[in-house]
Amino acid sequence: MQLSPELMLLMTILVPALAVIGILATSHSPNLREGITLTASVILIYLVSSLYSIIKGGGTVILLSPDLFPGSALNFEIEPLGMIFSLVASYLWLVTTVYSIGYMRGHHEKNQTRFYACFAIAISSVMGIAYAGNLFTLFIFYEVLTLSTYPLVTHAGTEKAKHGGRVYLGILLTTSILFLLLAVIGTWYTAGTLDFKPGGVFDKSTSHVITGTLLVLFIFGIGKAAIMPFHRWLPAAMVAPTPVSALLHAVAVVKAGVFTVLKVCMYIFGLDLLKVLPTTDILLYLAAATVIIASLVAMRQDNLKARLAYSTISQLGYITIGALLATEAGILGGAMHIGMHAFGKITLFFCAGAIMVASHKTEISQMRGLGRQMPITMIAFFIGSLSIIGLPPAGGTWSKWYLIIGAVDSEKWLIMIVLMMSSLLNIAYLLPIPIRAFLVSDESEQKGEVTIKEAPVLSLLALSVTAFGCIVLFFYPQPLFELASAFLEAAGTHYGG
Amino acid sequence: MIYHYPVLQVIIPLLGAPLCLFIRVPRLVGFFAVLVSSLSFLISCGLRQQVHLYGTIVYELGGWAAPWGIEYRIDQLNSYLLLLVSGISTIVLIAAQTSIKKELPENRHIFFYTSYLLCLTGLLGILATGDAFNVFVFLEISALSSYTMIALGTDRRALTASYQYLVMGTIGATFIIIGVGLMYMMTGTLNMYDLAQRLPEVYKSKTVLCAFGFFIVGVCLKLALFPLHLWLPNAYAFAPSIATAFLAATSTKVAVYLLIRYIFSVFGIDFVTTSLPLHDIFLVLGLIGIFATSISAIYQRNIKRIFAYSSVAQIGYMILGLAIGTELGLTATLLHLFNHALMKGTLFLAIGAVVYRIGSSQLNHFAGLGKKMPLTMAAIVAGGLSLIGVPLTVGFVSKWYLIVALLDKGWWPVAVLVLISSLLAVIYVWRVIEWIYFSQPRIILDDVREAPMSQLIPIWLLVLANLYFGVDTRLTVGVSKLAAQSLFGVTP
Amino acid sequence: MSFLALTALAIVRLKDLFAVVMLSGLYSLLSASFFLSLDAVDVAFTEASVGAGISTLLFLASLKLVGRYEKKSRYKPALALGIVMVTGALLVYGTLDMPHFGAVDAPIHQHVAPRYINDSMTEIGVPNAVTSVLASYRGFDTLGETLVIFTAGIGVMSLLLVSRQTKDQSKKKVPADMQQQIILRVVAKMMIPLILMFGLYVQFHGDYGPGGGFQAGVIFAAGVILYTMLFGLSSAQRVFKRQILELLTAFGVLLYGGVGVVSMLLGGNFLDYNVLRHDPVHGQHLGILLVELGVGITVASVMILVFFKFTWRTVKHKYNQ
Amino acid sequence: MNIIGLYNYWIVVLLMMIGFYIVIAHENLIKKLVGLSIFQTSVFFFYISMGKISGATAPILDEKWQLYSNPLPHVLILTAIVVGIATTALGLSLVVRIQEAYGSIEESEIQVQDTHDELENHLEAYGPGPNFAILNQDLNK
Repeated sequence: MQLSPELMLLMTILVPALAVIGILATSHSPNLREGITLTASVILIYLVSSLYSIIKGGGTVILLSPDLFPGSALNFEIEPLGMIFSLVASYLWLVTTVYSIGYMRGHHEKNQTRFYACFAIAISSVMGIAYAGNLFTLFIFYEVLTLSTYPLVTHAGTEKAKHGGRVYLGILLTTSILFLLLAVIGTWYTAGTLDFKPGGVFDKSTSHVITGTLLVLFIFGIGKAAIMPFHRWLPAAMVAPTPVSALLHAVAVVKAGVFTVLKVCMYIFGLDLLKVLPTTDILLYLAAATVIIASLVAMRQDNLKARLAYSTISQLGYITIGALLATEAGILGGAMHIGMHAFGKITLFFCAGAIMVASHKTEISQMRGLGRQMPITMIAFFIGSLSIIGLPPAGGTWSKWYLIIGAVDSEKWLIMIVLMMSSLLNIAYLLPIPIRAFLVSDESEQKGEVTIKEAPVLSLLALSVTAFGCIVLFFYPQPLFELASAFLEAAGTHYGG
Repeated sequence: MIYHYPVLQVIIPLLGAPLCLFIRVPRLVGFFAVLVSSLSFLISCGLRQQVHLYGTIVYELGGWAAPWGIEYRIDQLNSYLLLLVSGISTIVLIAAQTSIKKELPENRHIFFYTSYLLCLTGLLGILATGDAFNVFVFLEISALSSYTMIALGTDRRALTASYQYLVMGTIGATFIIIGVGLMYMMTGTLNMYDLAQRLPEVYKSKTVLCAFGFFIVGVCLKLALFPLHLWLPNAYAFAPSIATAFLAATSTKVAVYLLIRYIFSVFGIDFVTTSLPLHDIFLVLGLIGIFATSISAIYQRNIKRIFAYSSVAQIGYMILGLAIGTELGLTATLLHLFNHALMKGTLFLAIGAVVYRIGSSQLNHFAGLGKKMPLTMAAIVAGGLSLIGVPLTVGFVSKWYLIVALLDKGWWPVAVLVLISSLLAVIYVWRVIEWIYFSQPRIILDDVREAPMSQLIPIWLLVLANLYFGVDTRLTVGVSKLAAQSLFGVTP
Repeated sequence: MSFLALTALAIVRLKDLFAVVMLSGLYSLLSASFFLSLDAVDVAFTEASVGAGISTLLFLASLKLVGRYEKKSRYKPALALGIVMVTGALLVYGTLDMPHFGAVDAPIHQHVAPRYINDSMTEIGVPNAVTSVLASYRGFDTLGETLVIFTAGIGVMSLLLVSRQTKDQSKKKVPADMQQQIILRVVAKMMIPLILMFGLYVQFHGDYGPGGGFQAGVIFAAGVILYTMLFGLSSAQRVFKRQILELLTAFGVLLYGGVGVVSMLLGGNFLDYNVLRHDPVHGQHLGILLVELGVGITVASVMILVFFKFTWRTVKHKYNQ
Repeated sequence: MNIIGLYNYWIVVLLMMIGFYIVIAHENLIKKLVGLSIFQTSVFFFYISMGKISGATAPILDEKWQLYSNPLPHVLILTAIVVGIATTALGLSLVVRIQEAYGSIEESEIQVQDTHDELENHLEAYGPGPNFAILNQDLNK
């Protein structure tokens, strides 16, 4: 069966959406329900991969809707950065689904139908974000993503979960309605278009005061990029079940944020404009501060998921820095880091979830000696940590490398120091966990109360796959690199030129 | 027959109402009301088509040419609203069949439907007419019948709410006739079109200014502009759910129409801007109203009251659109007029379905309904999201246009305030959603089931309209633009 | 005029609601005479029958139900006074540019109205210009007005609905305090047919003198109400059944609207009486006659019904106590 | 001349305002309705006054007369009177029902009872909390 590329693009968004109907209809039969989710994710991977081969061959896919909304329409267009994002998200959806089946059943969670349904909507909107052909479309799916993930955060229904959900929604909606919407409308009003254009949409003559303000509005408005002071939602979201934290709050949602930042910087402002705007530097240093502060806060967290959440905030800062450095290498590094960090962080979250299911431990201080009982999990955790820190043999090395080059290119030495410092901090807060798990022995074990076994098989399978992915990406980063360079080219510039 | 469409539009419910008394069988009366209302809806569709093709239609009642007789004058603006009012009315009536059976004792059914049709007649009459005094007569028809409908609510507070509304409404109506009288005094005519021709000669006079002042205050009482909104929350909270759905979706909208009609078609925008700081007043009242009532909405414990306060806040947005005083602003107002009717129709109908099942609209009684009545609750969520202005819903479209209009005028701070205010909507809508989905039931819900089909279908029709017009804005924006253009063009 | 102001002020001060209602009746009577002095005979007629008649009766009927004294209350007159002052000042400001009272050259006498005065005789053939404007030129307003009355009727009916058991509790044929008043009853018995006759006269004579459907309806209703007060509700009800009255309220509106529909079917506009007969003036006559009849029927039946409703309540109350 | 020409209107304004004052300042529901009808009646004066022409007669056409007062305001006011009585009738029936439901027709007493209702709803829903004290205070005032 041969589908036209346009139809395939549409299907990437529709397949998860249709899966929702299937999931709701089969709510009484868990096996069927999860079967549908799995099928949908396999189909999605197939679709995204086929689209990838088209893009790789130099083609483009554009889907234009009639002009429903004056000045804008629901347009979709595949470009390399979106490809990275959608590839990562679709592959990891499959892995996460496998993982969640183990996790949710192992944990006897309630409302599982709602869980899978909202998950599918979230993925659908991620696809929408990835392939959005203009700012308007992107904004719409951005909001849908916020709303569809809210029930996932509040999943447990406890007071704590409700509070977390309130913070989550409060910050994400506040920033997006207050700043982002204003920025979008402001852009439409000043530039007369919301289409993504290589080199930016603004006229040369547009006052820098306006564009500078818009940039600030955008960077703050994209709350999902978790730039301080709008980062609180991410730790708050950690009340969610772990698969949610893993896929959505380490990959989909936050990456949607930084993805939007990159897109806006490249296609709405353009590098040339970014370089001269007075607000760019301010925001750049704000992002740098976010990186350092979040790392410092992470060190003081004893709850594993909270530590990972702050780590995510810090890593997101990297990508924003990459975008705001306004150099080719910076963008390249930022774009690659989307993929690299995704694999690394999802591994870590999978491990955290596995530990929780198997041993009901959530605090790092309780995890001494755990490596003996859960060796596979802990090895995977180690690999994931390496990738986040940026050490070989894990994929994170490459993206961090380009980011530092970017800082050097723009001669912003302070930023370079921040990046180096932060890597050291990463080591300080991530590596002790596996080290402690393997090298320090637990007192209870000596008393002979060993009851802890490895996590459910499905979960183990999933986390092994992603950990393996981290290593593969070190030795074989070409696809990511190619796509990131293609992104630069599509945006009207290229690396090394 | 096409020629008679303008008048048939109003006459069908007008004659339908007394016929209800002859039918005498409550069930049949219900069906009959649906029939009457849908007929009138079909006619309004035809009328809209006519206006689209041939422009303004004038119909002389009694065969006497205006200004001696009364004329119906259907143009872009009111054909659009006629469509809205008769459409919403039909949808609400379909849901009414079961809802009313539960909420009212049987011997009052016929009276309720009769009042409903009378109210519809009144609203359509106000929209269609081109005569200043005729407006007053039909205003009173709609007002008296809404007092009746509200007073039929089961809680005793419905009576006081209705009384309060009666006093406030009558003061408003009296102010309006004072205004009309003063206008008549200076020009000798009651026909709106004729007034617009003759008023410019006497623009300078204090009497016309005074007429304008009284008229505006009277209409603002009717449309519940802050701070003249005090009658509204209780009236909406204690009326039968169907009445609330109908009134919330249409009645204040018609009052807003009246305001627009007089400002633009009768007095003329030039007069309005030069003689009074009306725009500033509207701006300030609109903004304060939005904030004050949104905050009140947050603290309500009855879900009907939450959305009643929110209605007042939404009126604030419409007034804000008027305050901008540009074509874009007016377009935003008209859009929001239409969109808000859809949102509130959805919300109050869905709440009506809940009242039908659990007999209460207390917020805490909604706990746990997410599982018991998933489709109804999904409709409330959809309506709520629309109220916030989330993309893909109609609320987003109106907010978008309002902000564009504000930016166009250069009012950045106001645009920011509007956005902040929609965060208040997030808070009150989210309170509802948390109760619905993430709380333990406070009352026994064992025998609670999904709402009956006859209510679900109309509710979801409105939800789909909410979503459809949130994506495909060609119709709504197109018509609002045309109407706004014609209003700015018509002014002498 | 000064009497009016005095009466109004007295109403503000008085706590006895019975006196207040009586004074407001007086106020209406005074205003009727004021209207008369301003050449508005029809209006005066209506105000007298409505304001001084029906509405006072209704007020009294409801006073019987709610008690007659106003409590001393802690209202805040300052704010109210402020609002009233501002409104009044605005109105007085508005009067400054008005055409003077009685001036012949005021705009309203130059535009629109002259046609009513000059041409209505040839176009409609009815000497009372008020009637021709009311029933023909602005006939649609009057249809609306009839509908308003109907709406109020529906409202009162549904609000004061009495369940079936309590409806026939007025076993006594004649109210106790009325039983002794033989002279009154005899006089009334002679008066009532006269009142009803007069009502009919006003109904059909509206073309020539002051009056018409509305006034006739009110007078007719007043006659029936008088009868009810003297001879008791149940005997009145024997003549005027509730169901029939309800249907009559609707019938009046339908008659009016029906005339409109017929004229539409005959090729004219809605309520265009010209087409009802070959000769337009005859058509107008017929049309006006019919619509006035419609108004009269609705008004009379709504008024009687409303009064009955109030009385039923009273009876029920007594029974409950 | 100016003053005399407008004197009539000023009296009308005074009457209107007396009626208006009764409506907004008084608490007795019946009295409010009386006020409302005075307010409306005074507006009728205003309409009728403007239709008057000095030296003219009632607009019943006859060959004996040349000058007639303007019939249009009369027509309008006829309609308005009807609307007025309709409103009054409905208002009265509401008052009667209120009396039955509350045992009072004084606004302040009714408000107290309403607050009490609120309080009960609130107690049933949330139990005594911080808002309870506030409501209770209102009630005792």
